[in-house]
Amino acid sequence: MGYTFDFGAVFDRAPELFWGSLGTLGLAFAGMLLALVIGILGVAVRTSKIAWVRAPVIAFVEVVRNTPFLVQIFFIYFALPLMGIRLNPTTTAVIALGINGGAYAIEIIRGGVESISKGQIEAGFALGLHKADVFRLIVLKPSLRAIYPSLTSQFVMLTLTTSVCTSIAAYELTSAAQRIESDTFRSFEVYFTVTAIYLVISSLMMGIFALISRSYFNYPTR
Amino acid sequence: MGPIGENELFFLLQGLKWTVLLAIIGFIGGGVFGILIALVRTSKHQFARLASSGYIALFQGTPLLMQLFVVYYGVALLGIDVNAWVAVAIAFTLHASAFLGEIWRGSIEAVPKGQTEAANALGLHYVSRMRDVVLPQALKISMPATIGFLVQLIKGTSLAAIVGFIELTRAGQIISNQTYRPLLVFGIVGIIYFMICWPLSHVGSGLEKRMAKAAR
Amino acid sequence: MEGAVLNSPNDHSTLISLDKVEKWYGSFHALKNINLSVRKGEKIVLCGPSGSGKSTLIRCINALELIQDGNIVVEGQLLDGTTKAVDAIRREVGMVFQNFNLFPHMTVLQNCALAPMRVRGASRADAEKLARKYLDRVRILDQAEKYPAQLSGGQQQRVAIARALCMEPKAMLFDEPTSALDPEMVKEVLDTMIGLARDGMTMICVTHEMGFARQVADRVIFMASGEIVEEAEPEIFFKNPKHDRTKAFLGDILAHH
Amino acid sequence: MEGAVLNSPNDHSTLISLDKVEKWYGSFHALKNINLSVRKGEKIVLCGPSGSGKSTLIRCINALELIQDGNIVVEGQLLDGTTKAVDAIRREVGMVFQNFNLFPHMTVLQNCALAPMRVRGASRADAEKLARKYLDRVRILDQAEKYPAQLSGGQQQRVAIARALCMEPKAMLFDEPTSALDPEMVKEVLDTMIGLARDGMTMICVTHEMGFARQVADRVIFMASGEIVEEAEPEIFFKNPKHDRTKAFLGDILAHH
Amino acid sequence: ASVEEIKSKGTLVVGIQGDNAPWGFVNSSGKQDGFDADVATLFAKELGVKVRFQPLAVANRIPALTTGKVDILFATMAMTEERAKSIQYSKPYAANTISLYAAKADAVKSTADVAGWEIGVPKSSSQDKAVTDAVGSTATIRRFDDDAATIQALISGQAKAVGGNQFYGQRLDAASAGTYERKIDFLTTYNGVGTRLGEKDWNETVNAFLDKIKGNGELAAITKKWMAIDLPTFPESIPNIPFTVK
Ligand SMILES: Nc1ncnc2c1ncn2[C@@H]1O[C@H](COP(=O)(O)OP(=O)(O)OP(=O)(O)O)[C@@H](O)[C@H]1O
Ligand SMILES: Nc1ncnc2c1ncn2[C@@H]1O[C@H](COP(=O)(O)OP(=O)(O)OP(=O)(O)O)[C@@H](O)[C@H]1O
Ligand SMILES: [Mg+2]
Ligand SMILES: [Mg+2]
Repeated sequence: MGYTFDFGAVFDRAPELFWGSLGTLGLAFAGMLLALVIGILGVAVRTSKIAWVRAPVIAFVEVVRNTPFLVQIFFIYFALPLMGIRLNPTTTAVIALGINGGAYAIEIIRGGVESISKGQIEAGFALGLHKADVFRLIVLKPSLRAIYPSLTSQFVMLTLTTSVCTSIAAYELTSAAQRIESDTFRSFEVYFTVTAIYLVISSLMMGIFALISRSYFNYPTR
Repeated sequence: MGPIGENELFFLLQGLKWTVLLAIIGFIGGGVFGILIALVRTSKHQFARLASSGYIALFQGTPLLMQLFVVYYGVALLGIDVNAWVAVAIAFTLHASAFLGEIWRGSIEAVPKGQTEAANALGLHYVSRMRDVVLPQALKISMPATIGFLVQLIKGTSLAAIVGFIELTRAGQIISNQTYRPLLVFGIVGIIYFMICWPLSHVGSGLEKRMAKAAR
Repeated sequence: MEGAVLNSPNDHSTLISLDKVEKWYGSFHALKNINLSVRKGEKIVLCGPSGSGKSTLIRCINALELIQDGNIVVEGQLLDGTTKAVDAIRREVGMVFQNFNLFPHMTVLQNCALAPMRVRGASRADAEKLARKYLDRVRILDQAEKYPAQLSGGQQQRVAIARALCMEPKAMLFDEPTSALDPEMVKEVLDTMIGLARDGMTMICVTHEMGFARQVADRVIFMASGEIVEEAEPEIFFKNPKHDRTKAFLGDILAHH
Repeated sequence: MEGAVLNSPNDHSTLISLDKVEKWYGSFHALKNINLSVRKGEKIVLCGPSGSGKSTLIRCINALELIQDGNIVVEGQLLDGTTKAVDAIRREVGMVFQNFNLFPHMTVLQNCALAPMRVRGASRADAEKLARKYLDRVRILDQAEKYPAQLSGGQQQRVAIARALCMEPKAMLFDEPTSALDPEMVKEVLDTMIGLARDGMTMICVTHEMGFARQVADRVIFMASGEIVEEAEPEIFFKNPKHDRTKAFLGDILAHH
Repeated sequence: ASVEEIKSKGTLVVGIQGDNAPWGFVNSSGKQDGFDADVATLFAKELGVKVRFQPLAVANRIPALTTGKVDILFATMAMTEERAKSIQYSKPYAANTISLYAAKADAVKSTADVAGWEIGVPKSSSQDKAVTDAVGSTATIRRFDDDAATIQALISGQAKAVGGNQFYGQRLDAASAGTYERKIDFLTTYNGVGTRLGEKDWNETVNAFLDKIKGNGELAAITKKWMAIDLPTFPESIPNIPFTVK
């Protein structure tokens, strides 16, 4: 085929790609943190024995998991202002990413919590620990360990999902790429470059996740 | 500004048809290869483990959109004409198998070692050890994560628009641009997604309950 | 639960009392009309064939299992399922599980220091000092930094005992605390328990170590098929068992040793 | 592994032989220069204090632990870490774990029928028949449809024994097979094992049931701190132990019973 | 193919946009529709032939014409000097005015008044370019995926103004009557029909057709139907963009 690659035009815009990448990293990081908090708190409530305590969390999970992220971010960005809550694109993006990731995290972590043997929880109670302590000190860590790869996969996915935030004009890698593409018409070069950058970012994340797991889950198992 | 009438709804439903078909392709391709990836990733062979973790890093780490783009247009650059269905099947399989592979690897590793040891001591060979002992227990741990991913895959099929499928989201976009009612249109699209994803969550929790019967 | 009015004599020296307790697992009747009252400082040995409900009984006392009928009162607290009652009881009653249930993500020392810190509000230093004291008492202080997965079965069992002792509870429930131990260790653990008994600890102990029963127990209770079949002082229990079921059981024990 | 040439007498009646076996857990030396040879049909009792390496030793024979030096040969097969050697050995050697390791997602019957079906290629009907036979032998056939989580500790242990027997192996490794049992049940299980012994089954059994040792064992092996300290026929072992360590250990046993 | 050949063949293949409402788009019943479609249909009627629409993407409009895949372009082609080198434009038949829209309540006299505002535009559109050129250095430009999202941004208050084209006024009115107005016009571009360079017969036929429908009110009617505006006045000439074959 006659297509000749020319990355020059793309590399000329390296600073934009750099700032875009930082934007993506920032959104991903903040979104992940929020998602983790929502996930852990949510699962604590989700595994309650009392049905009406569980119910709102279940509803939250079902609604968020089963609707597209785009719809959620549109809702927060465009519909909330009609009710008087106006958030800027970056805040919107972080909240949307956190809520979305959090809903998945709740379910993933629940899988881990339910893999903990009843005996562990009973032992905690028998020692006189309160429910919250049993969850925090006894259940949480082994649960997270059991589903760690699923959870980190979800976080990698969340990192890639930041690209959707371009649709509410948040500044991140994909929106930078789209501008460069529309200015240079070098679609292939732009896509390949951006793909490579995403790969670097997510590999970095996976590396960090692996380090965390090595130091946090360093206990042997039988 | 146009109203949203029967025509528009019908158009969305036609998009839904593609969404469902694409999701089925992803489920099957991702499920079959995902199991393989998970098994290779937990095998004893250093090289196989390394290769599969590279595979996971590559296909988890790049956006599905880019994978579709590369498979469809990139390969076309090399002079090979790729049918859109083939492109979608390949890209979704790569993407889904990387994620499901990683999810299932984790749950395989979460099954207590004593279980594998007991299976070993009974002389069970690899296939039986996995199929009869490890995977059923792993599946239980991974159920919520698996269902979560499959639901995301259904929604991820919207990216197939880039190779020309007018699936649900794309159909919604087209209608939104005709009617200038993005909130309403995407609200409807959201509800339709909900209606196809929710049964899946339901099936998931049903399966979980069945497996919980044999709980500890 | 009906019948919240207490029928049992609730005199102030009674620490634990069970009154007409009934427990079902689905359609399986695990405990049948259990009446039992344990005074402060009393040592009770619970024995009986496998599956007779011994574990179930002590799990009920600690509110790990819900009962379907009857009352359980511990230190004047009616176990009525409210969080407060349950918490209060669990703080005062220690338990050693049949299968240990050590926390895999904590070292031996952390396993033992956890409850003193979180329940009694001790400082880390104090909690660890306490933990070391009891780990030493069960001869396992040298393993303090290991994780449970790195211990042999008997070592795990001793950690479980030390962990329960670290709460310094008023009463202890032991579920076969010497099953995984070799005879040397059995002796040491039993000696530890005898020491506790001398210090006035109330104990209910599921065990088939008849030596221990003879030496320490105030009463031996024999269960079969979810019922208390016989209940007597050790002397009487071993020499003159009343029921045939007990006789058969004791026959086995004596034949076998 | 170095030194693949076998030094031990490999006469055809030797079923299991260990030669200069060394095992480390990280920096912890768990097995030290273990030499042991077990003839076909021989019954060996392994005893020793908690943490002395008994479980580790039998886990090595079944290739569940890798050894760092020395050789293990089972039925003429050198355990060299290849899948083939390992599979062949495991098919012929049954094992009962100290902590049972039942499969929680299968009923008792399924637990027992699995290996016959998958390893010996038996039909489901035949496998279940076999399973029922051995479940009956350990007196637990009535629990066949329950899941492990619904069983008491002793019931679980008996299922674990039945499961291993269902493979009809040439040799059995028992890791404290009676620890969770009440005396009645201990007697029944030991009777089962005595029956197996009479049928010519080769056995290595970690146990502190000295009655069993006296009655059944051809040899008693005493371990301490990862070493074989003493090895003798039961008569000699119990009457005239050579080593001080053994004497101390036996002293405890006798004092305690 | 010449005009005569097409007349004898009986079918005119028209290159048109497939997803740019209201100019040219495939409607929800799968049929080609829009302003361009109406004008092209009228043109085919003039020639006495049937019309077949070939929906094209922005980037492949010119290649499709030059390689003969289509006979003529009614494809929302803004007339630029650059493009006039590759294709022959007709006289203009539509205008596209890019303006700033904002709430009536906000006073805007000149571009200086919007300094510091958040201004929405559809990503990579001509509005994007025009607004960025004019106020990109003083205001914050928020780039949305499409017109629908841009308009929603103004309505939701996420943007204080938007860069829009002539349709925006009507749509903003439909959403909230009387709230918004056109503030500043940045520029007007004109669309022409595209034919191959040097094909005099096509150029003359199209120009004659356009003169006719401008004269008899048919173009005005189509403009009213799709844009809800009156027929704009068209320039007689644009520098460096010839309307006729020399
Ligand atoms: N979750 C459950 N569902 C059904 N049956 C159960 C459940 N838990 C226990 N059981 C049954 O209840 C009976 C009593 O069990 P328990 O554990 O109290 O016995 P035990 O006297 O402690 O026996 P062991 O000496 O073997 O430990 C057993 O027959 C057991 O099968
Ligand atoms: N994974 C491990 N890492 C480190 N040390 C270990 C590990 N597994 C076992 N050990 C140590 O090895 C020693 C031998 O353990 P083993 O389980 O063989 O003892 P045992 O003789 O079976 O004792 P018991 O009678 O208590 O079951 C113990 O001191 C134990 O702490
Ligand atoms: Mg029990
Ligand atoms: Mg052991």
